[in-house]
This record gives sequence, structure tokens and C-alpha cells, in this order.
Amino acid sequence: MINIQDIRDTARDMLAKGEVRAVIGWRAGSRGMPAEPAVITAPEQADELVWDPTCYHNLALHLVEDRKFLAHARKTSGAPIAIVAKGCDARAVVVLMQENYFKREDVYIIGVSCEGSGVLAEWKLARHLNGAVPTAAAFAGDEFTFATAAGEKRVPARDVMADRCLECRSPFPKEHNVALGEDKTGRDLAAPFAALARFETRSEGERWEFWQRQFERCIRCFACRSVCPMCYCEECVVDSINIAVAPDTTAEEKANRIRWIERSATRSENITYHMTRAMHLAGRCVDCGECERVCPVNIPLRLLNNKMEREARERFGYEPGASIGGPSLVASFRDDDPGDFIR
Amino acid sequence: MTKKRTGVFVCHCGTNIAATVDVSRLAKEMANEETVAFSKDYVYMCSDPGQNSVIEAIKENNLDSVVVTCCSPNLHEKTFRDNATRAGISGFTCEIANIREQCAWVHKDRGEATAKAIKISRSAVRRVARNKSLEPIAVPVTRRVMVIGGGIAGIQSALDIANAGLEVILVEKLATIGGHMLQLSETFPTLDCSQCILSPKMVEVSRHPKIKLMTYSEVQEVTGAVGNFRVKVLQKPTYVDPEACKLCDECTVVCPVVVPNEHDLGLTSRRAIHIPFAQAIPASYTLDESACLGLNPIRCGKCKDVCEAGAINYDMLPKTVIEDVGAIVVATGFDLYPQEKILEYGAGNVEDVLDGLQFERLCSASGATKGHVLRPSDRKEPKDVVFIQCVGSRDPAQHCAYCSKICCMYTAKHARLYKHHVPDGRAYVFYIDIRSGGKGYEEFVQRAMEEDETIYLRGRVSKLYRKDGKVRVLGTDTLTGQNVEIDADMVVLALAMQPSKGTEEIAKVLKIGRDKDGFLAEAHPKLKPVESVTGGIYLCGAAQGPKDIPETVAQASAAAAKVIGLLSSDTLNHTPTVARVRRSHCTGCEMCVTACPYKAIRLENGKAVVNEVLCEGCGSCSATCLRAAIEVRNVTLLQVHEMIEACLNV
Amino acid sequence: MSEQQAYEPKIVAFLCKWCSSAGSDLAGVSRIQYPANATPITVPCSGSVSPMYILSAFNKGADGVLVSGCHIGDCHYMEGNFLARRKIHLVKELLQFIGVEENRFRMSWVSAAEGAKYAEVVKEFVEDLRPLGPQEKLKAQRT
Amino acid sequence: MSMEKILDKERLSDWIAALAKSGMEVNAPALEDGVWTYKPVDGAVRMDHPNTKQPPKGFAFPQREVFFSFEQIKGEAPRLKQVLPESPQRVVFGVRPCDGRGAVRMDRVFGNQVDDPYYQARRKNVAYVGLACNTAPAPTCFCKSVGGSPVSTDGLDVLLTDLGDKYFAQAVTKTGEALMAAADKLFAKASPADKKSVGKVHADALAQPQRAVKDAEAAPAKLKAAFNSPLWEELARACIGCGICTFLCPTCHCFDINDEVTGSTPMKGSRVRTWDNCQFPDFTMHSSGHNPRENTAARLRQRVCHKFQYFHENFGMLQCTGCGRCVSECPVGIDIVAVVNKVAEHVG
Repeated sequence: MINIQDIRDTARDMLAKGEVRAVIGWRAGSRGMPAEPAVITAPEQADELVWDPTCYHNLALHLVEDRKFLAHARKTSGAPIAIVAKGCDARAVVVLMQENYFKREDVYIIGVSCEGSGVLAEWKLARHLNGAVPTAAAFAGDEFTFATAAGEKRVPARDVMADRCLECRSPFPKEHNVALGEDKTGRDLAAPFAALARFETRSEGERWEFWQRQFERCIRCFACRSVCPMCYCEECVVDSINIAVAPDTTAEEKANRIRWIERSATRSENITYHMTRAMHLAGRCVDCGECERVCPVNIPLRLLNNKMEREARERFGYEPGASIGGPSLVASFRDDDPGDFIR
Repeated sequence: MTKKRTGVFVCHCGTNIAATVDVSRLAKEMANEETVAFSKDYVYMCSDPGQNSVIEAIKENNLDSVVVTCCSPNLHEKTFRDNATRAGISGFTCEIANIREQCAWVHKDRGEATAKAIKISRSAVRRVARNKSLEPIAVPVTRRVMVIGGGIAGIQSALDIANAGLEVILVEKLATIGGHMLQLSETFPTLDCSQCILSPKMVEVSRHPKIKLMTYSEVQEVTGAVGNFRVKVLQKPTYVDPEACKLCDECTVVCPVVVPNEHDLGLTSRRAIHIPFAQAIPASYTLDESACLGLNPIRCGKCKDVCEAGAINYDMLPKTVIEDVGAIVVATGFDLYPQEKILEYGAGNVEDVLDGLQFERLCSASGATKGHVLRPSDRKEPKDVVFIQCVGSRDPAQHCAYCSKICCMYTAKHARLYKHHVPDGRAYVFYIDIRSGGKGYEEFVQRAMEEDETIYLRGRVSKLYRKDGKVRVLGTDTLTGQNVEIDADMVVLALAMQPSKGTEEIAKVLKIGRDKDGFLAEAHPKLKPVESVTGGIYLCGAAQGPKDIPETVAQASAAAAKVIGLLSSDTLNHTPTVARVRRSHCTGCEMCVTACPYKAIRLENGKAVVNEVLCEGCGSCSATCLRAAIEVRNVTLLQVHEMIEACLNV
Repeated sequence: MSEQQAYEPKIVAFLCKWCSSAGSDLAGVSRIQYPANATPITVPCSGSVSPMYILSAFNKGADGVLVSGCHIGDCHYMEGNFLARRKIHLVKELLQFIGVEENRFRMSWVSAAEGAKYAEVVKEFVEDLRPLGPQEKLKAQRT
Repeated sequence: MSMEKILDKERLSDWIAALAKSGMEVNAPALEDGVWTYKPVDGAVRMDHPNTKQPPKGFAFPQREVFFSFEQIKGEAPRLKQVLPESPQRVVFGVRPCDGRGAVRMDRVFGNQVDDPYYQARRKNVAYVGLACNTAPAPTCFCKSVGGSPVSTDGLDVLLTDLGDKYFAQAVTKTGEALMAAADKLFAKASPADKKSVGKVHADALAQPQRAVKDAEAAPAKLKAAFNSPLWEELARACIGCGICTFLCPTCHCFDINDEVTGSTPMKGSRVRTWDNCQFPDFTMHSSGHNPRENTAARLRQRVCHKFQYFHENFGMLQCTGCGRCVSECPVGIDIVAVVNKVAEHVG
């Protein structure tokens, strides 16, 4: 059980000593819950930090934003930046380091273990509380507690946990500078890839019927892309105008941007977008599940990414976010990669 | 981008294309393309008038790019790119649309074929509209050559190249050059002494001012590309200083360790410190570390004590030498197919059953028996000798599928040599066919049969085993249909040739391919017989396939000629269609660096940088990059995107 | 004329320059007849085929997409087809996962000496595509 | 005095059937994969939705629409063919008052100074049958503080109020009256008792506590004053620049225009309008590479100021209707209510 004071003390201490220039963590949201990402820069802000089941966000994203901010402001980072990281957040940081997005020494990882549970899935909770509006959430071992107008409610974490957490294989941030909480790796709340396995029992026709419906609903708000720490490209290949205009960008390049897909949020374009994204996340997605959480129209994006993740794992023995050193999935190969599908 | 002015030239190829593709319609359709300023069809574009019309059209209509819709680019791409250059525009703004091999020749329906030809041509037009005018990249070359393998092939190649004035580094794995040829006693079809014709060449190598000889050495690593390879060579210590060594042979006298002599294929023995044979080049002794009682700590040290010249140095260390060369010739030769694998003939455990090379050593004046043919078991003169051909060859089921080519000839030679040594002996040859193509070869075999009364039996030997001091050979004579049973004093197996040990490794190090039998693969079976698939690396000798000495020498000289041609100028032209980085998009994730098969990409302050000389333009990087930050010139993502559209009439 | 007869599968075939394109040349030289449905796009290497090409081809209305390269070990660039094998495997899995018919997408190794095989690959592909009818799932409707 | 009637709940489907029969396309909220969406009605209609994920905005302003198709043969002048939407007569059931007020604002944008023929062609064929909010508001609702109400009739043609086993139906416009008239016999006269209980329901609804933008009327001035405030940086710190807030907004109306090419020889295709999004970096990207709103702070400010200042300056009303979608759906919990209040506070 993590004591929030430990997180606050660590943050305060490091900021006070000037060992880090900022700490990325969570603070209470303006509506009480859910928590919201926060970047604090002064010791006295440390007490704003919270750690509860609504700390959904993969904070690695804000590490990325920090780097982009520095890059655009042409600043050098100076002191490292600290990040409060769950297991998935830490895995994301590892992938980013594997891709040289920043150096290990530039990031101070305050690991927080998800121990017996993980984060909340609000839609599950809503079903559970039928009507009652929660204003705050807290960890309580294998349970969550919620403050509501009708007093405190205790709910078994399992019942309202996000699927991604139930299936999580490494709730403990292996890569860290300090780690808080117990390492409950292998707690096996649910079999990994369970949802995927269930889905794959469907026939081709059923699969298409399902995905067609999902992709037709997509409004291309790009929240999935915006919330993903791996989508840090200066410019996304599916965007139809240049963003990364630089001195060496030629007029021709600006004029002749490839339109892989059109702006229209139609089925074909939406599919091409989501397929492209799944491909580009293969071997990089750490299954933090943020894309699925934020999707306003409930497209089960984790299924796509899980599919790629499991292929990488089972066919190529590749585990995203496992090591900073290793080669990337699609940039490498093994002599005995499966080729039975090839004529 | 100012509007392109592309010219389209549709070739009829006589009726080859015109019969199935409506060429005039094709030309019209192409004229409708946004970027096309000129379009025509002609009966033979590759003919002189055809080519001239292309040049004229480019000049008259000031075209800036050309599409020729004709046969495969492998045939006339160069032709028409040269024409473009002659007309004053970059050859790289000329593309070929292959509507013959990929269309006219494989379809019958005129309508379908024409429709497809239009798509193919249109996508070429779209592509060329975005082609950049590029100039070949001139790369300074290192005018030095490495020859790997010191057999007759390597020696010949090295001498030819050195005599053309180029520096050569000749690398040999063993302590001396010479290879298998030096083990032979006489050579067919002239029966002249192998040593006598080879050793002068060996001496020439050792004396040649342009040749640097590195024996007892192995190639470990090769980087770089044609014109500029960097080779790491490991020189194993011989523990003897060749300069100081007086060849007094005192050391071998005191050396207590006796091991089989590989030069005589175990028919004789040598000491741990030894000289492979009298004419070894370099003429020096070698202390065989694996056999020596011990150097560290020194267990014996006798040889050092007796060496007055003080040539022996136990502290000699392996040396890694870096050599920069512009080209490499691989002549790593062959080994005999191991007798152990021939179970039907006793797997090498039956006494007095020898392989071809062992028999050579028996016949050789410098060999185990000083040139008297005596069988190993009791040193008696064998009276009945059975020679078996195609042992391991032409046997896809169990051994090698291929014919080892030289066995027919050397078996005939063996039979004759034997008869010359033992006139009253009987020589039997079991054969499947006699393959004696080559100058004077057939006559040679005939003489073996007639003059030397060799008994040729058409058939296979089913098995052989030891019986009362003899080797019983059971076979059939398929011509008479009778079973044959011979109690032989000695049996000689004409074992198949296979790539020498280590061929696989060297192929990996050099990044060159091997064929299904493990021999080094030539770039084209007919037109590029001495080129490997990797530019600047050439092949010769038995490493490329079974062959006899004359062929080997011819191939060695051919490889030499190729190298001399390659290095005849100070610079090489490297294709400019190489990868280009869009720095604004590159995040330095290093995926392209990992993916590049040529180590041509590196990171420089956080961004990928392409070494254009190393880059071969394979595009692995662009397909791996998530950010479209790297692409191959003139095959950019945008170009392929538009080709896709063209193929789908979008 | 009924729909089925009217329908001719449109295939985009990405062929590597050194093996498969040369292989299709050999098919031509040997005058081996095969259906005209596949339009070849010659690329340097199967390893240069970006997943975007495949998705884009489907988006623009291809009924089938073929990627063909050198046999493992024969890649002119040594490793390109190893990279392709891994990447293309993922694309294939993904397409099937969302319910695109398995037979819409195909990969093959065709060497420069396998003209007959190239013809066979195309023939089979076309036959397998016919019963599927036009590809509408990923095709853009632009009106 | 507008038409006020009573409709038994089980008669609702008959009414819808009648409208469908008269050739109308009837839409109502439906739950698909956990998402409330307006769908053409087939079978039973549920009206127990909190609010739909997307407002009904798309009926008059679809995310993608074609302006005209073009074709150009090489060397000739391009040929254009305008494509005006032939949208069917549509009626949309279950529209919440906040979204009704959204429609009012959209009408101002596309039909005030300039008539947008594409918008108008669709709009004139859409009728909204609203449903008053008489249950506890969502934690993110704040319509009252921005001049709306859970029982507002603005922008609606009919307002239904749930009275347990029946609806109190109030025609707001002529179109509304026609809709009800189309199935006149299904409706009963509203008794004084009914009117009384409606009054009560509405009063209770209005009495429900909501979060509030404090002194929204003063917001425009305060925001204007706070334009250069460093506070925006802080408020936008967590913003990830996705498009949820504006794509789900009932009053966001920014669009982009693109040519979708379908053939190159001859060049042909169509010019289409698609929603655009001020939260995307490329929204204000200049071809030079310069981006006047280069960070999330500037973009958040734009959205908030547009809702609470610019629109007010242009049309004399706040653009925000307090539906709360941008608050409940924001991945990082950016809360326009909190933002406006903090800025106001900051300016003092």
C-alpha cells in the first residue's frame, strides 16, 4: 500500500535540492475525480500530488510534451525531470529511451506499483454505483473506496478495474530510480490477452461486422493519437498537410504531401488510419490502454494493439518496453521468423 | 514544381509487343497524361533510328524526362538512359515501362493486354514526373586487392593482378601456399609433374614486389563496399621468425611430439614444429601450437634450445592486421567429400582403402613412399588395385547431387600412374559414365584403357570389406550383367569435391551467396561467371564449383581481368539513387540504422545521416521508418503512392 | 452479362527488382500465359515495401495485393526480405483480424529463375479472388 | 399560446410511425456499443438517455459534405457541378434543451450575414423534438449558468416533458405544431392538472443544483482582459491537443475544405467540406511553417474565448450551452467551467 506522503516527500525533496527541474505526477481534478496530470516545479506544490485509482493517464506522454517544448524553445534540458510512473508508464518510458527520445539520465523515474489493483474504469463504476456520483476514489488493498453523497462505498477492485489492468503482466515499474509499493508482478488477476482470445473465436464475417461498426463510428478526433506517448512524431503520416516545416522542407514537399488518407471521417479513411497506427505501434505499444479509455465513441482500440503485441510476443519473442538496449521489432529479424504464410 | 515535360516512347518491338498491345492507342492515352508533352510509337525503339528519334525528340521538345515503354529494364534501361544523357538530360530522368515481358508476352487478349500496358506505362509516367536529375556519385577507389586462398587459383589471380601493377595481399589459411595442387603427383592429360609447374609460380609470388603474402592467416571481418573494403585479417603465430630461420631442421629432430602429416594426408607423420614440405612458401618452420606439449607454461622448450639462429620465439602473439582494398578475389578451393560419410565403403575404417589425394601422395616422388606405390597396411606392392568413381557424386539420395567433374580424368590418370609404377599389376575402374570433355582428355582415357590395359567396369560397387589380408570388392558389370568380385590389394575412391571447410563462414563474412550445394554463387550463371552478387567481390577456382586445373587457372585470370578493369580508374561510379533523410521528420529513433543491411546510416547529433557510398538504395530504411523521414531517391513514398494510383486508375 | 462475369479482380503486385520482377520477366521470355489482372510495381526490394503501400492500395480499390521478393537467403541486399517477412506478417495478421478476407493479400518468394512460379502465383491469386467479388471493405467511397 | 398536448408513452411509437409514414426520416437516441447516438428509428424508441455522445449538430452540418464535383480534361477548362444536398424531411427525437440552444447558435453562424446553402438545405428539413431534463443533472452539466435551462425550448420545434406514464408535448414552432398535427388523434388535450404538474416538474428541474460559470455575463470582458495572461500556459499544461472537446461540441462549426481526387486522367474528383478543429496544431498552420497558435495554451484560449467572448461580440450571446460534453469527455480533465472561473478570478 503506497502512502501518498512518500510520493510527495520524494518530489518535494528532489525539487528542493534542485536535483530535478520538475515532477510530472497527478493532482486532484477540478471536479474532485478523476485526477489530472500535473507538472509541478516548486517544492511547495508537492502536496498537490495524489495517487488514487483515477490516475489513469500515462504520464510518459507529458515527458514527451516536455521534450517537444524544450526542442521548440531550443532549450537544453539541464537538470533531469522526474516522473511518477505506473508499470505501464515506465514501460512506455523504456520504449521511448530505446528510441533515443531521451537519455536515461535525463529522466528520474519515481515508480509506483499498482500492487493488487490498477486504475478504474469509470463506465464499470457507473454500472456499480447506479446513479450515485463519486467525488473521490482511493486504494484500499484489493478494494477501491469512493466518496459519494450517500457516504463512502467500498467496491472490490476487480469489479471496476480497467481491463488493461486486469490483464496487466507487469504492474510494477521495473525501470525506476526509486520504487514505491510492493512488487506484485505475476499477480495474474486475469489471463493476458483474454479479451483478444475471446474476440478471435469470432468468424471472419463477424469480425468484419464488428470492426465496420466501430470504424464507422470514429470521428477522427485523434484523441487516441494525441494521448499516446508513442505517437510523438513531429508530423503524422496520415495528416494531409505538413506540420514539420523546417528550413530544409522544400516547396515541393509542402505542395506534394502524400495524402495516404483524406480528411473525411469515412469508414475507409478511418480504417486506414487505425490500421496504420496499429502497424506503427507494433512492438512499441505497452498496452497502457489510454487510447481505448479516451475514445469518445468507445472503439476498443486495445484489441488492435493487443493483436500486434501478441504476434510480436508469440511469433518473434518480442516484448515491448522490456529493454532500453534492444533493437526495435520491425527494424530487426530472426533467421527463423515464421514464413509459412508465404507462397 | 514547374510542370514536367515528359516524353513517352512506345516500342512495337516488331510484333512482339504490337501483336498483343494496341501501341498507337497506348501512345495516345499517354499523350493525355498531365505531364506528358510528347508521345509516339515506333517499330524498334532500340534500333539506331529509334534511339536517334528519342534523342531528337528530347532536344526538339525540350523534354526533361523520358518513359520508354518496351522490354524489361534489364535489357535496354542503360541504352535509353545513355540516350537521355546524350540528349543533355540526366539519365536518371528516364524510366522503362516493361510492357513486353510483363505484359505482351504473357497475355493473349488484346483488350486486356492494352489496358494493362496503359496502367504500367502510366505508373512509369507518374513516377518519372517526380524523378530527380541525378548524377552518379564518384567514389575514390583503393587500388589494392585482396586474394583469399593460396591455391593455384589464388596464386594465378594474384600474379595476374600484381603484374598489372596493382598491389595484392594474398591471404592463406595454412602455413604455406600451394593448396591441393601441390599434393598432386602428376597432372592429366599431359602427366607433367604438378610440383614442377606450380613451385615456380609460388616462388614468383614470394618474390613479387607487388604481392604481400600473409600465410597462417584468416579473414575475420569485411566492411565497406566495392572500391573501398576494409578487411580485418588475423595472423596466427608460427612462433618461428622466417627471416631468422636457417632451415637447418635441428628443431624437428629434437621435437618429441609426432602427429600425422596433413600434407601427406596422414600417410606420414611430422613433428609439432615442422615445415609442411621442402618447397613451402614462405620457406620457414611452424610450431603447431595444438600439437606442442605446451607453450604457456613452456613444457619442453627443446626446439628453442637447439635453434642457433634464435628464430624460435614462444612469446609470439596472434596479430590482427587491417587492410584497405578496392576489390576481393575469393579462391578458397575445395575439400574431398569425407570418406567417413561413405558407409557402404567402410566409412574410412577399411585398411588400404584410400582417397584420391592419398593415392597422389603415394605416387608422388616427394610423398610417403618416395614415389613407390606401396599399400599402407604392409608396405607391399599392390597387384590388384580397384578404382571407384563417383563416390559421393551424382547421388542426390545420400550424398551430392552434382557431378564432381574431374574424377573421371584423375581416376584414369591414377590407373595409368599405377601401371607405370607396377607394370605387372591389374587396375580396375568402376564407373557410371566416362566424362572426358576437354582438350586431349578423351584420348587420355583411351590410352588408359588401351596402352595401360586398365580394366573399365561399367557399374557400381555395392560394398567392400576386408577379407584375408585383402579388400573384397563386390560390384556389378552392367554391360555383361554379371556380378564382379575382386580381392583387391588396394582400393582408391574418387570422392566428390565439396567446398573447402570454412566456405560458409567466409561467405557470411563477405556477405556473398552460396548455391544449393554450398559452393560460392556467381552473379549470373552465364554472363557473370566470376562475379559474386556483391559488387567488388570476385570468385574463382573450385570454391565456385568443381573444376580442373586448366579451368581454374582460366577462371583465376578472368577474375583478375575483372579486378584490373574495376580498378583501372581512380574513381568508381556509385548509383545516386540512395537514401535521403528528411531531417525535419527524423527523431533519431535509430530504426533505420538497425534495419540497414550495409551499416550505411549513423546518427549525427540526433538525426540519421546516410553514407551515400555505402548505401545501395534497397529501401529497407524507408519501409521501417514510421515517420517517412527517410526515402530512396527516385523511388520515394510519394512516387510509389502515385504509381499505386496509376495502377488502379485513380 | 452477369455481375460475376463482369468482375475482374484488380491486383497490385509489388515485385522486388532482383528476383520477382526478373522472375516475371522470365515468365514472359518463356511465353507462359497468365491472367492480366495483376499490375506490377517494381520496387528495389521486398524490404522496401511499406505497410502504407498495402493499405493504400486497398484504400484506392485494389481487390488484391501481392508482395513478392527473393527467397530467404537470396536477397540481393542480403537482409531485405528478412525484414519484409516480419513486417508483412504483421500486416497480414492485422488485415485478417479486422475481417478482411485472407485471400485478399498474398506474399510470395519468386526467384529470377521461377518464371513459371510467378505465373502460377498470379493465376492462383486471381482464382482465389474471383469468388470474393469486388473489395469494398477498405475501398474509399469518394462521393 | 402555443399548442400543448398530452401523449401517452405507449403512443410515442405510433406518433413516430405516423411521421415515418408521411415520408419523414425519424431519428432517436439509440445505444450502440455503450454510446448514445442518434439513429434512424427502427422498432422501439428509448428516451431514457442522459444525453447523446454527439449533439444533433450533424443533421444540418455533417462532418463531411460535398460542395461540387470537378473534372478537367488536359488542356481544357475544368467543369464543375455543384452538389446541393437533397436531404429528406427529418425529425430528431430526444434532443436535450442544451442541444436545442446549440442549434440556435449554429443557425446564426450559417444563416446570419451569409446564407450557407449547404447548411440551409439540410437545416430547413430538420425538426427537433426536444426532451426536458427532469432528472438530476450530470456532474458536468452547467446550462443554467450560461443562460440556458433544463427545460428551455430554444431551437426546438416540440418540447416533451416526461410526466411518468405520459409526455407533456408543447409545440414551440409551426413545424412543431405540424408534427403533432400529423398524428392529431394520438394526442389528448392537456388538462389543467397536467399543466400544473408540468409546471412542478420544470420548477424542480430548475431547482436542481448545477456547477456554474460564475457571472457568465461578465466573462467576455474578463477573458478579453486576460488574453495575454500566463495563466493559459498553466491551464493548458495537461492538454494533449486532441479534438474531442470541439468535435463533440453542439456549437463548434469550424471546417476545412479539401479536394478529394478520384481520377487523374482526366483529373476528376470532388470538393468536400469536413469539420476542422481549432485544437489541432495544423488548424492555423501557415504554409511558411509559422503557426500563430503554436501551443496548446493558445489553442485552449482560442476555444474558450470563442465560446465566451468572440461569439458574444459577434452575435450578442454566449456560444457555450453548458452541455458539459467537453468536460466529461476530456482525456485529461480540462474543465471549461473551471477555466473560465479561474481566469475571471485571476483578472479579478
